[in-house]
Amino acid sequence: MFNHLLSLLIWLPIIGAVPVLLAGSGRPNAARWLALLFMVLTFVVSLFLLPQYNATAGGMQLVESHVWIASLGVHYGLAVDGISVALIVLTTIVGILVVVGAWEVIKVNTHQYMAAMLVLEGLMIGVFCATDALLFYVFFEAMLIPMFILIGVWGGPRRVYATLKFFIYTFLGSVFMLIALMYLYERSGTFDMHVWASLPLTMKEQTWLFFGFLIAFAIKVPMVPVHTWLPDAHVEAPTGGSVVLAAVMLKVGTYGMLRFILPIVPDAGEHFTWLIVVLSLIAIIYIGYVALVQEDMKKLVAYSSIAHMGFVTLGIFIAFMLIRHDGNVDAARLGMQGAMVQMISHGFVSGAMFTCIGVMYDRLHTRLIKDYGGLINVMPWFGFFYVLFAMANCGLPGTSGFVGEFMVILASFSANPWIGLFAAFTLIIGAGYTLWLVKRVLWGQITNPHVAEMKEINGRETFVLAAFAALVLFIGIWPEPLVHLMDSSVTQLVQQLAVHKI
Amino acid sequence: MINLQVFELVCFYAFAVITVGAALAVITLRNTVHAVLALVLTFFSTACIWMLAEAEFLAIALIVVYVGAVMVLFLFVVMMLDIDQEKLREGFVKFLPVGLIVAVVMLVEMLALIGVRAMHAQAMGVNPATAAGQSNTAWLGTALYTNYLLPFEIAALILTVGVVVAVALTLRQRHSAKYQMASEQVSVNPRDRIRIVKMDAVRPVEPVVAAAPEQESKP
Amino acid sequence: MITLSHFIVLGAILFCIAVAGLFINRKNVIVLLMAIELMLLAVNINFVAFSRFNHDVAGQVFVFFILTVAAAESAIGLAILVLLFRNRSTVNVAEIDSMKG
Amino acid sequence: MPLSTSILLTIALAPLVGCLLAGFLGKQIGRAGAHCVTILGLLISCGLSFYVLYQIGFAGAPAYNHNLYTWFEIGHLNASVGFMIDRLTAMMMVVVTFVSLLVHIYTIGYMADDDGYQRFFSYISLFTFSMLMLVMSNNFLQLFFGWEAVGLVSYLLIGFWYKKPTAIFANLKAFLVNRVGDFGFLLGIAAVLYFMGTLDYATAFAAAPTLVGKTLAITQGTHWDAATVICILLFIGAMGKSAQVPLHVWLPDSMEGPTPISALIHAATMVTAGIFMVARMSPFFELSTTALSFVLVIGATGALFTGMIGIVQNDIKRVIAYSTLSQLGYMTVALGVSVYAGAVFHLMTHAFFKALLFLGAGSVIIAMHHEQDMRYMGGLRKYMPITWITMWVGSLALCAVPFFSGFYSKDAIIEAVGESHRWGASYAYFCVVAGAFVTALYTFRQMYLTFHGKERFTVVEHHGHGHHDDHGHHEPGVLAHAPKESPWVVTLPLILLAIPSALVGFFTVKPLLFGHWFGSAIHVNPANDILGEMGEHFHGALAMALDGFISLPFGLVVLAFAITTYIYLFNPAMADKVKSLLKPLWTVLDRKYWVDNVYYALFATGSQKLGRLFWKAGDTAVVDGVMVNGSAATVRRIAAGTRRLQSGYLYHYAFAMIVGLILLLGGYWLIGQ
Amino acid sequence: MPTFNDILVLLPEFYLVAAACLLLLLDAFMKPEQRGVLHWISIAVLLVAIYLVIAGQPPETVTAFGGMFVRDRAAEILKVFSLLSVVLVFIYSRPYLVDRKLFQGEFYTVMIFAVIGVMLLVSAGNLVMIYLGLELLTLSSYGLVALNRDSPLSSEAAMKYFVLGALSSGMLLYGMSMVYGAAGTLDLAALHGATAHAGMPHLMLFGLIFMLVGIAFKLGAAPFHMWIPDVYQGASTPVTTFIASASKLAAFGMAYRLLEGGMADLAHYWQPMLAVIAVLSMAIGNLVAIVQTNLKRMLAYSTISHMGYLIIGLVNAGPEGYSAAMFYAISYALMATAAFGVILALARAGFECEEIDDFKGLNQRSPWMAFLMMLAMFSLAGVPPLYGFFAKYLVLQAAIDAHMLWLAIVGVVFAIIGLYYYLRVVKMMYFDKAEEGVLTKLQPDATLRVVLSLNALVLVALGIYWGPLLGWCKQAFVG
Repeated sequence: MFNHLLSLLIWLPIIGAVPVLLAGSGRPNAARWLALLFMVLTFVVSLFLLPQYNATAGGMQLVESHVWIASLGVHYGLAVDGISVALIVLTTIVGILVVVGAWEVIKVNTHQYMAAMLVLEGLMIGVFCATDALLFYVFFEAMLIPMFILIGVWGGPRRVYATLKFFIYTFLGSVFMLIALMYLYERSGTFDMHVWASLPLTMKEQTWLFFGFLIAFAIKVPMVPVHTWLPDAHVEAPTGGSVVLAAVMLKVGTYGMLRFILPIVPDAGEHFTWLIVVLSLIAIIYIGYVALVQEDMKKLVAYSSIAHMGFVTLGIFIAFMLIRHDGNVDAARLGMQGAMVQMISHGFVSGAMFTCIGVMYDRLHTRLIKDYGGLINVMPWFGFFYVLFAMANCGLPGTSGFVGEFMVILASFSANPWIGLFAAFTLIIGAGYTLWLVKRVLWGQITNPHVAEMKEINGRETFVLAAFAALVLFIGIWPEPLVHLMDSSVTQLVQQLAVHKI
Repeated sequence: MINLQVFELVCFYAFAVITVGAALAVITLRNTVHAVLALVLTFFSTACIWMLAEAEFLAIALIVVYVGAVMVLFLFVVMMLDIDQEKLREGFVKFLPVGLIVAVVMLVEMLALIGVRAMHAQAMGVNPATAAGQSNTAWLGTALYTNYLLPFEIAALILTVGVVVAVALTLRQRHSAKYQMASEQVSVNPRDRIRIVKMDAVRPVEPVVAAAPEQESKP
Repeated sequence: MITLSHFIVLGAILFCIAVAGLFINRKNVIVLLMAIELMLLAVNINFVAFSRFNHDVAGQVFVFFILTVAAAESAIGLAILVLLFRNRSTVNVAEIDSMKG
Repeated sequence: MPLSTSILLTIALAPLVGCLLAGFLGKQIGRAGAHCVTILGLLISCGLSFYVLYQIGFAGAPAYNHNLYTWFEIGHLNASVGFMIDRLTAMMMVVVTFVSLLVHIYTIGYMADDDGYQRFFSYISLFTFSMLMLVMSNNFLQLFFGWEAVGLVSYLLIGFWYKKPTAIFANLKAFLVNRVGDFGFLLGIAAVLYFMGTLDYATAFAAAPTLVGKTLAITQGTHWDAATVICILLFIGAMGKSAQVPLHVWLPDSMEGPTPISALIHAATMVTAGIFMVARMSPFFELSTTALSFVLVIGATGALFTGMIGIVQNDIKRVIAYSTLSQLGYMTVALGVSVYAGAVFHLMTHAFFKALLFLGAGSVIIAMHHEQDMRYMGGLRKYMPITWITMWVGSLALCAVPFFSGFYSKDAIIEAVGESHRWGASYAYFCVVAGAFVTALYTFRQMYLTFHGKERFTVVEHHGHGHHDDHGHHEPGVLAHAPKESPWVVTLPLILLAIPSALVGFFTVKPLLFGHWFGSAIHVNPANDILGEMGEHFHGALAMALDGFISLPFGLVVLAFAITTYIYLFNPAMADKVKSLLKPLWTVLDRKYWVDNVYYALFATGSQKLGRLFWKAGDTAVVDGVMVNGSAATVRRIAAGTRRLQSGYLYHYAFAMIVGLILLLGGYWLIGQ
Repeated sequence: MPTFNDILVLLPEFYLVAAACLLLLLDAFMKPEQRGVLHWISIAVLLVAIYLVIAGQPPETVTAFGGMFVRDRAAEILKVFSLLSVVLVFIYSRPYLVDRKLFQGEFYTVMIFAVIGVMLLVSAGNLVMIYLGLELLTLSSYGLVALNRDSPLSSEAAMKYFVLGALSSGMLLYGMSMVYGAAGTLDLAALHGATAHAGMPHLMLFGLIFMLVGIAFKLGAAPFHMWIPDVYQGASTPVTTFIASASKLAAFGMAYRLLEGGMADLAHYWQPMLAVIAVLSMAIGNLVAIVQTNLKRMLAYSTISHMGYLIIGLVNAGPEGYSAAMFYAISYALMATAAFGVILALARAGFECEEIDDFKGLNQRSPWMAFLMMLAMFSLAGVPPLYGFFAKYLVLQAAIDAHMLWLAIVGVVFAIIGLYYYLRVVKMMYFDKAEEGVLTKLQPDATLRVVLSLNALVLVALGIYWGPLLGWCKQAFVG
């Protein structure tokens, strides 16, 4: 089993989608339970990764490699490092929570919803495992299909616009990556990312490849100014879709940066670090301001996601500055590690935030902030979770939201005080938009009579929120296990950054 | 000899002029029947030109196949369809300049690219059939039934398809047409034709009482 | 002396006339069919000329096939024409535009 | 006997356990259960804190500094959670747990009728835990954790009455303003990490001297002194938490919270975290006189000008709040002249008397049925004698009347400032001395308005109207019942606080200020050691108090006493006359120097405007409008245009083919030439 | 002289001719009620033909009839897939034809004639054979398009197809005549090394350009694409399916024979021309498809764009490019049959189900069909892991291989634009509610459903495991 652990992880949910689909629209409960079963199974299998993966040794482990397309030298190559393991476990956890979260909420075509979720989960895990670039690309793109369906079928009123925008936007980016991949294949005769990492490339080539990769991943992350699909997609997506989108799919973008930009085009990466840093800072500050004035809760959280992902990109690229200019390995690792932790943490926090909004939406069928107010009067437990996640969202120490931001700010300051300064603005802006949201939604007198009729969260919702809360607090209070899991991989990445390839 | 060559040349030009003129007539004449006839003339004069090129079989075949069969078919269709002539002239003049320019540009390009001037030096040489000691027909026939047997069979297939398709498209059972079906008439059963119905001698009075008061109540 | 170019030029002219006939034409479809015949004629002239010039029988064989195929083609073309007339009561090219865009 | 980890853990975690029990099982354990578990937790915590203080401060136990667990470890950077217990910490722990314990007890009475009883106990226990984590930390990370955690609890408690629009506005404001401070604080930590490579106190302090001469490149040509940068950044954090000008605006608004937390958080403990932090960071601050001057000026400004606002306030709690601002200014001034011990000393005395004043005010508020406006009070001394007396004790301490604890700490500060030659010291001296006058003015005014003079309220007996209204909706100055003395759970803490307010200074001034009791916990450069100089003239607490009677500040206090006594006891109409006479000044003070208005316009409204501009102009118009939908629309337009080529006409189709052919031919022709 | 061996090489073709003639006779002597048998016989005939093609596959390239006929790996693959697609067309179209009273023997026989044309065309070793194969195919196609005799659209489409087709044949022939004039031979193998006559250096190239027009027309590449939308829309859906599948395979075969077999020496001349045609096709196809409302017409424009991609493969002018292009042609044939198959499965008498709006809410009514259509759409759009993606990937890779990075970039840019209209179909099926009154019921034909499902699922299967197919395609061209 352990020889094919990764394959199992990828295919278990995808194959699981078949019986779920077969359950048909007539037996939604069967579909739910089956979906939950497969999600839990996948989660259990993913837990095996933790003991199987040797975090101290680092490097790519649990390698699987089979020839896929012999005439092109394409392999079905899978392997994980610490970062992948963390992201995979994140994915499987979110998978369960999403299924539970959608239990009674999705009433139409439940089986299709669940099946799409399962397929999506398998594909996302695939992205995090693939060591063959073409395989990576296949998973990367295939993810779009179930998400497209999820948003389009179960989404809000403007779902069509949103989902088309999402799909085409993302596709737009990834095709340029495809060109880059093909070019690298022409150069190297293989799709093995490991070989590419040591492929010498001229600066001109690197520059082109860099932008090819950047546009793909920047859209996925998303970075300013190619971020506008995200608020729309989030607003219109069903709760589960939003959760998966924010919690996992955005990470695929930054994960791609780690896997492609950093090892393959490090010199171009260094050369354009300023660009990424500036864009990240714009994401943090500019998007923060935009988030401040949103009238739709989901849009607000979506914008805050962009800002938080800005920290991830900042952390990744600040490592370039630190290692190449200052030779400050520790700080580079700190920044990179911060980015990684932020990825995981944002997965939980944003997932939880969207779940909260989903809980409210299920009751009142509106996401406009002005329709709420005084929610705490009728839903105190919900209020507790909401405040907790809001605090995590604005990076309160003790919650996971703090850890990554803290590391990245510290590392950025080491690279350049001004970068640290601008990054730290999130402390103010982030708190501003999050707590203002909390103020308008949670606190105050009940003004909308429908709010007064809202029911306290039920056991199912409590379970989901409590699970998120536990994870958020665990990482916040004791991030060392997570950090340790990824540490050797991060160290390797940082070492790779130092290597000139020209 | 010179005279012969000159004569041939004169003949060529004469037929060429007729060909081109007739071809122009085909595409410009108002009357479709006239156009078809102009096409016949084109074919005819082309056949003559082919004679000059000593492709006798093909020249004859052109006249037999085209003038004899295809053009008759055309005429037949034209007559059958009875097309309104005058209405069809509209718009012709408007687009003529553009069309002319394009056609001329194309001609110029073609001629330039073919390299007509270079070809001018290329004499036609001796007739290959004559050189082989055969008539043109025998020469052609030999090739057709040896090396070109497969294409020949395929050509047959194409003709079959032509027939099948033409029939399938145009053959129509007219449901409105009335035929006498003798066999049916003969095998008819008397009971199908006449039915004897038994009826009451007196028709029963229908109850109209219910409707009556309403009518009366009207002023 | 008749040279190759005489034939080729004649062929080219006929070809252009045929082509012009195809798109200048605003009248009925029959003229289009005739223009096509003209075009094939131009091709045939080329083949005959080149056959003679190349001392090769293939050109004339080709013409033979073209004539054969053109006959079948005309039959089908006219059949379609008849069908069209039945369905649309017109063979005016300017009126056959129910599918566009 | 060295301290054991388990004791320290118990101190920190006991309140947390109480918090969790009261918070999550509130319904199950009921009201009594909630206050029992939390008070029990605090009792344990407080008792052990006293034990720790004894061990560390008097029994000679060595300072404790150990990590509990690794928070994360990246390369050489080890971030841990751990405790560092020295005398400074021990003193803070006692102050925190003691005041907190009393506030817990007091709350039983104050919140007796509130729906959120359990929640409140849970919050204040959580606060105690957070504050303990802050003061007990042995590293910057945990310090920041505690720092933010107390901010969170403060946020929750200010907005405790979440239905009150003002409360939820105030808590948001408090959190955001604090975040501005934290912004600097975090950058300060980042700078520490950058220069020191560690987040651990001991290591960082040990390496502090290496900072000398190091600079930070701000721009290409500008290099700032590393120590200055670190200190100013850290101090910005302190400015937020300790409500220093110009980040002071949140503290008066925080009075929207229930009074016990005003006492605990916004007077005694949390707001002094900044002072504690700077004292803790003294090894750094001692490296930069620039930073200290900055601290000095900020503190001095706060000490005087925020106090002045207190004079015109009518809300009993707001007066005390502005007084807190002013006193925090004093402490900061002390820090600015390197008298860290003085600052911490004042911190402690202030904790007692200010908590006392707040709790006393709370007691009054209970009696007045949650009426806080002093204009509708007066003559309360006969209804609530215990409150009256204890409040006077607190007031005299606040006004630094000799022998009261406030005198020792405050007078020492004023004297130290006078001695100092640091840049800005003369300005500070003016401020603190004038501040003494101002303090006395608003304190006596408050006492007179509340407890003396005529009763400015009427009692109308309502029957069958038993509901407890804590939102002040009722008609001002009309009470349902006559005011009466508060129950023992309220008065007991008052008494327990009045004792140290009166006496603690007398007994501790010698060791704390002049006895180097803090030892290595506070580092002062010999060149800056003003306390050392002052210590040479120190001849005991009694002598100091006696000297105090002839000092300038005390003279000003007496003057203020005379003025207020005249106005408020004998000639109440005078108050209005003075007000109209000094109308411009009064307006300036009443509008709090318009700082709030400017901030609101600049940051709240401004941010929204900016955000809307970014959103509408940037995202909606440019990115979405032009780039995304614009390109989609362009494609669509081109498509619609291209579609017309497919005209449906056979001759157009043929024409297109011919044109294609001609172009291919032409292209080849051109290339071929 | 031809020998028995020559006939053996052509066994599948001869067999089909005989079978077609038999069918013709059978049809003529059959009672209308019994015609249903014809359907199954035709399918059986084709399946046997597929078997013959595969079984009789010689180990290496063989020629017959003096080089007239070439039987090589490429031809085999194209034949197999053409025959297969016609089988699919037969299976899919039966209910459609029955519903519309179009179920007649001619449909089957003429289509078999057409596929014979395809087989001859892809095996042609001589310009004459190219011409005759092409004419056999196109003449049959004209007939098939017009076969829906009572439909004005059909006859209009047939007319347009006919005139433009004849024009393109004319051009092709004109080009052939020039090539013949220059090289003095019609044999493709001989043309390969032939040099133009002295003094007429341009003649060969001149002919080439005209022949390119013929190829481009057959493929349906811009600007010779004008017939495609009208014919796709006007023809009955089964015929459209045929034109989109087998006919495209034939067009690729013809292009390959002419370009590689005859004109490989001139590759550097025709490469840029084809590149331009490819770009134009992708642009026009993808752009205009966006604004379509008729699904068949939209798919027609999609064909145009797909042919652009196929041409990118041809532009490479090497084994890699040809194999990519063939891979692409096969993929397109399979995707098109699947997409049109769904249309056929949903159409009923009086309801063509060819407006995109007809697909609204399909997921509610027939989730499985919606799913299959979605697979086809995503595959057409080139989204992994479906077959269509890898086809696109290979042609783009071929462009990069030919140092035409710009062409690959243009290709992906238009792929993005193209994505929109495929997604729109998915959107209609999944996101929209069905309009009142449009009651699409699935055809009850079980064979159709099973085969259609297989057809669509193959797009996934080949997306996941496409190595062997690519291997065959590569073998066909490498050597």
